[in-house]
Amino acid sequence: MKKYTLGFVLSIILTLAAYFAVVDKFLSGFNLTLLIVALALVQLCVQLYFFLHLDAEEGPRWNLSALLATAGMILILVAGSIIIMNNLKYRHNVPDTKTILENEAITK
Amino acid sequence: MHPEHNSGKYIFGFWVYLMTDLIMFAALFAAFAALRISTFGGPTMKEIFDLPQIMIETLILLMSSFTCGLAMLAVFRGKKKLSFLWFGVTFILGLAFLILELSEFRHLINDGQSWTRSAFLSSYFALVGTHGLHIAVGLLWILVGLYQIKTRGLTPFISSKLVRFSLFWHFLDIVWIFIFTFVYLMGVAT
Amino acid sequence: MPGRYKKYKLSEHKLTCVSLITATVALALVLLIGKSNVALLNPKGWVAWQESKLIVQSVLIMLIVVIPTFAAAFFISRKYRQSNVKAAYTPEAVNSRTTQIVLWAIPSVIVAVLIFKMWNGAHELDPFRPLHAQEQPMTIQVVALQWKWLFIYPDLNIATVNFVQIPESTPINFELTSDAPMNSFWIPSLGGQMYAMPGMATKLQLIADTTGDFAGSAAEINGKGFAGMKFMARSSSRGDFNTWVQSVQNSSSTLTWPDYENLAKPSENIQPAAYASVQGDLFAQVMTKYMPEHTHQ
Amino acid sequence: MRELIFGKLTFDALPHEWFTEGGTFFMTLTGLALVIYLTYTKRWKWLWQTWMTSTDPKRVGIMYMVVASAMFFRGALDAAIIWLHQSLSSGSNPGIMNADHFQQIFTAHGDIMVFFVTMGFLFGLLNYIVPLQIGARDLAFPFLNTAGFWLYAAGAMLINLFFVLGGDFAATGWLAQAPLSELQYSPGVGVDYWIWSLQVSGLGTLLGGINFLVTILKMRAPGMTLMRMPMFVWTSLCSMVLVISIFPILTITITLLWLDRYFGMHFFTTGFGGNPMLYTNLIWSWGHPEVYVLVLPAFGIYSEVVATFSQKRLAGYGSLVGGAIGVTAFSVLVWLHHFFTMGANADVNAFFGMMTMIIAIPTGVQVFNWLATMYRGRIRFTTPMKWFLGFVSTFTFGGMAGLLLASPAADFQLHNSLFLVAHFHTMIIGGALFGIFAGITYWFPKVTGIKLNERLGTYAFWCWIVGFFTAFVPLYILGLMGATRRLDHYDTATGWQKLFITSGVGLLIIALGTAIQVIQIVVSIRARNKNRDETGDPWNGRTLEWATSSPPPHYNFAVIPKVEDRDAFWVMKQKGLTKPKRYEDITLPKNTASGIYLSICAFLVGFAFVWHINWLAIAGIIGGIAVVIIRSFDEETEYVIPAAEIKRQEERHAPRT
Repeated sequence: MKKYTLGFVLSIILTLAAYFAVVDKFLSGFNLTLLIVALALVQLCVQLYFFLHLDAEEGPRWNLSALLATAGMILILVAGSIIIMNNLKYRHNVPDTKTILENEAITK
Repeated sequence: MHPEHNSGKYIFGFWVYLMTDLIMFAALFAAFAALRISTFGGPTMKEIFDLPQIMIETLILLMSSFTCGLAMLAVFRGKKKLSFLWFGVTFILGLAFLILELSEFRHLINDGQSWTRSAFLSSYFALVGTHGLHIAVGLLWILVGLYQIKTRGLTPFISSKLVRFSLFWHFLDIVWIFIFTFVYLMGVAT
Repeated sequence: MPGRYKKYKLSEHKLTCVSLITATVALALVLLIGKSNVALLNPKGWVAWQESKLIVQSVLIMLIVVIPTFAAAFFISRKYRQSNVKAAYTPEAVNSRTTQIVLWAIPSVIVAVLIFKMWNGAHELDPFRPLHAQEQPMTIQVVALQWKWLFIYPDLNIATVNFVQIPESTPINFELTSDAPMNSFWIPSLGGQMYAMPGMATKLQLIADTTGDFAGSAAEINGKGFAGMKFMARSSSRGDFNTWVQSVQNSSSTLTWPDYENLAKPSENIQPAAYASVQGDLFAQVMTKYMPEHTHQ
Repeated sequence: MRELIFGKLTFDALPHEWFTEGGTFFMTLTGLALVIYLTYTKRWKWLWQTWMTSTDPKRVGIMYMVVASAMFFRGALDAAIIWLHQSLSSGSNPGIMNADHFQQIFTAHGDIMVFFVTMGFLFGLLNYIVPLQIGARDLAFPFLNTAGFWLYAAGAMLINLFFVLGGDFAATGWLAQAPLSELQYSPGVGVDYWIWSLQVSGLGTLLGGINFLVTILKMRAPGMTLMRMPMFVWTSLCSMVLVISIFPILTITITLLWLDRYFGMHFFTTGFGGNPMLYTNLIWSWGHPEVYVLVLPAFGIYSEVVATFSQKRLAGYGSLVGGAIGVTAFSVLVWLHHFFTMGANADVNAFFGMMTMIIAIPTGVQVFNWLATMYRGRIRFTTPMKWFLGFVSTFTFGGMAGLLLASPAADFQLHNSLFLVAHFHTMIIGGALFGIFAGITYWFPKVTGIKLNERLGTYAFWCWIVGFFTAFVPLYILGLMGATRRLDHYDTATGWQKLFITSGVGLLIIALGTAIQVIQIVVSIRARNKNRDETGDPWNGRTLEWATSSPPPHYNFAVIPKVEDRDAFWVMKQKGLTKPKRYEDITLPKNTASGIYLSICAFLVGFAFVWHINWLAIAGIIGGIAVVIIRSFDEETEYVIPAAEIKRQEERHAPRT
């Protein structure tokens, strides 16, 4: 019982913190996104520990390893897609080759 | 504290299914990340997101996750009526979340910002819509669960299904946290 | 179950006989069609030359491992066949760590060398990277349409369809877009290919070292007339190029936007055509067809 | 009103061209012959009870093999038509069909061969052999197993339905690249058939993946730790981990394309901000790991075959396991080599090129370790061993081409050319298909109790290997000559016709090889009394599946064996096989038809969305959910075989050596 209430209160706090950080423009630009993402990851761990009982698993911990493998897969897929799509969009919408080459520091 | 079904193959099999669902949402997130700025002259994220309502929805979903936890405590202690009550509350909260979300969608569509307007809106409706669809499936599952509790009581067979439902419900809550952060907060922040 | 020793007959080992026969057939085929029109193996432009050099060198490096593997497969199958009872037989051999380290090391070394070559090749032959040459680079804009290629010379304000003429040893900066499903612009004799996609511009740097006619084609399927979407790239001396430009400019036809629109309608196997002048910046107009009207994206 | 009921389905959807009429006629003919045979011999009940509703993985495995071989002949027929057209259609001669038909046929050829033939054979072998090799009686989720198979069969039906209704399939290449597959450029129902046949069968594959992962991890015999599992189980585990990681991406990519076409969304359209490059990125982040899903189990089969026929322990078990895991890990990091030519910058291209080359290391190590296993062994050149040597000669050749295509600078010249076509055919035919043929010949005695005729097997192998080289070496050369793939017409001046004809002759030799394989099976079955396998261990095998009789009893193992070391059966044989003293009751899953009903609903949903019949789609979805809910109420899904019955059955079987 205690575990669930603690988990509930923690996630409420984390969500409200992220919400007010954005609404009141507590930070701005890059470090605001950094804060939000950090809060989201902390809340992920809170939920996994308190609600999904990831710790209470006897024997070889297949649930945990499946989760870590999936997290790796998601990281590769989402980060990979973002890098590739941004790079393609950047290279195809810049007017002339010169600016591309300067940004990519390719000497003639 | 857990019925013998917990560390068996059923729970692990369902957990692996949840992992495939996570990867499905990851693909939707990748599509959203690539298309979030292609608004094609249409409304950008700042203009269409009403953060207070989204905040209420998030709190509702967190509460429903909490009541689902209480319901599972009742199930493990074999208290049929208490678990029935808490699952009912979880159902109502989930329904409230869904109604709020659908009203937000209807509001957008009435303003002419439906999914055919731009790639950004398409990917927004697809991502949040898929989560909404999962919530609807969860609600249907609660109804079946409630009926099973009433007619057959908390037998190991029924309680193992309820354990799997609680995994599903908490997992949906986690996905919503990422949607709330990466879609709404990041949309308004940047 | 020890078998009786049978003297080894080459015919018995049919797999190697067949492999030898097939290898000779393959070689005969290559010689039969003559090295001349194997476009990738006799490049006509610096870019194609670099790329084919990379291909040939990589194959030679890999052969260092592949030929011993084939030989090992042949000799091991021959020596340790069941009927050869004289050969050593260690059914319960536990493999030593050193053999495993060697077996992991061989491919790692070869792959490391290939990665080194690949890394330089990828950076040096990046299609967006301008080529070193004395001549001033010339820009040609290419629009891939439903089953034909439209070439626009922005500086000379002329346009051609399914035919492009370029002066030799002048670096050409092709800017590619398309008004049709995704396509790929490829002249095998001059260099690699590059995608042409609607709503955006990609770039490809090529140079022709000698004069001649080179076949060009579309490499990505974009509908019914895909196979007919071929064009001729002719490289000529600077003088011939100027006379050709003069002859095009003397002809009467001009390429206006309505002309472009009915050219863009799907049609197959188009004969080469030329236009004396082009109205407005057609290339930019084709791209903005896919942009929103008020561009505050 | 008619629109409401029938959506876009009208009378002119019925076949009106020569190849759709031919297809429909052929399919109705075979269907009719089957129905007449079954009613004549009154076997409908037998078919429904012992086969269609069975949850026994051995029966589901055999059903997978039957559907996969039927689809193999359909795909091979497509290949023959492609060859015939390409050999003729040069210069003035337009060939036997127009460009649209040709593009539909090579798209159908690609999809059928990858999704319904290779995946079908693999899941067939996995279903039959993995439970036996890990000493289990069944898979973890029997209901999911039948549902997975029937969804695969529903997908197979949907991909062939365009012959009967609709007349055109996607003319867009096997992965329906956007924006060509968008409504703007492919208005017909062809792409919708592509979408829903792959969506339904992809769901079946995902269910199968989850099922096998849980089975291998949770249901191994006592004492069989991970490092004592047979190699075929290891590679199947890696393949299923990949299936689970990538099929959700396929489901989403196809759903997004469907949302574009059905609801007018703009994910990959050229206008409205859509980004066609995103489709290429997503489909290939599924596409490349998929080809490793196909080839990994074949590597496992090679390990089993080489160890058994060299009569020697597997050399470098650790390296082979490390190699399989290495291939699995890196296969999700390489997908950009499918679109080097899309214009990403040199660093991104070079990174993915490096990752692609690194995959060659674990693959190379596995080939070296098989040769090391043959070293100092007593090699018996049975047909499976010949298929392995066929693999070595072709796969190394294809691997070289792969390493060329991995470097961006070379790929700019070779991308989308016939060189690339020859490369992936070498990898799939040389790697996966030869592995499947080796597996079928190796385990045929276990499945049916009949050893396949060796002489015919050898002839079939020779036809395949000679036919393969004659068919695909010309394609390598054509690629270097600048011939792009998917050409339905080319000029005679290019001099390509000679090579296309040589490649066609190669295909004829392969067709002869397939015919010999069919004859081999028929001859072996007719002469079954001579080459019947009494001992259950025809090849002096090393792994647990040979510990059972062939074909194994319904419950696989009367008593689950205790495993002390790798090559569990070999160790048991050295110690001398002992009769188990006591038998216990065995619980096995009951038959269930809900798998069939679920896939009928899925078929109807797919069909309805292809033809925009909205009410049928909603009814199908509700029906599917209803089947799942009813199934969740069913508590008695297992039955018990009493110990006495098992004792009786074990005595009746001929006592082994």
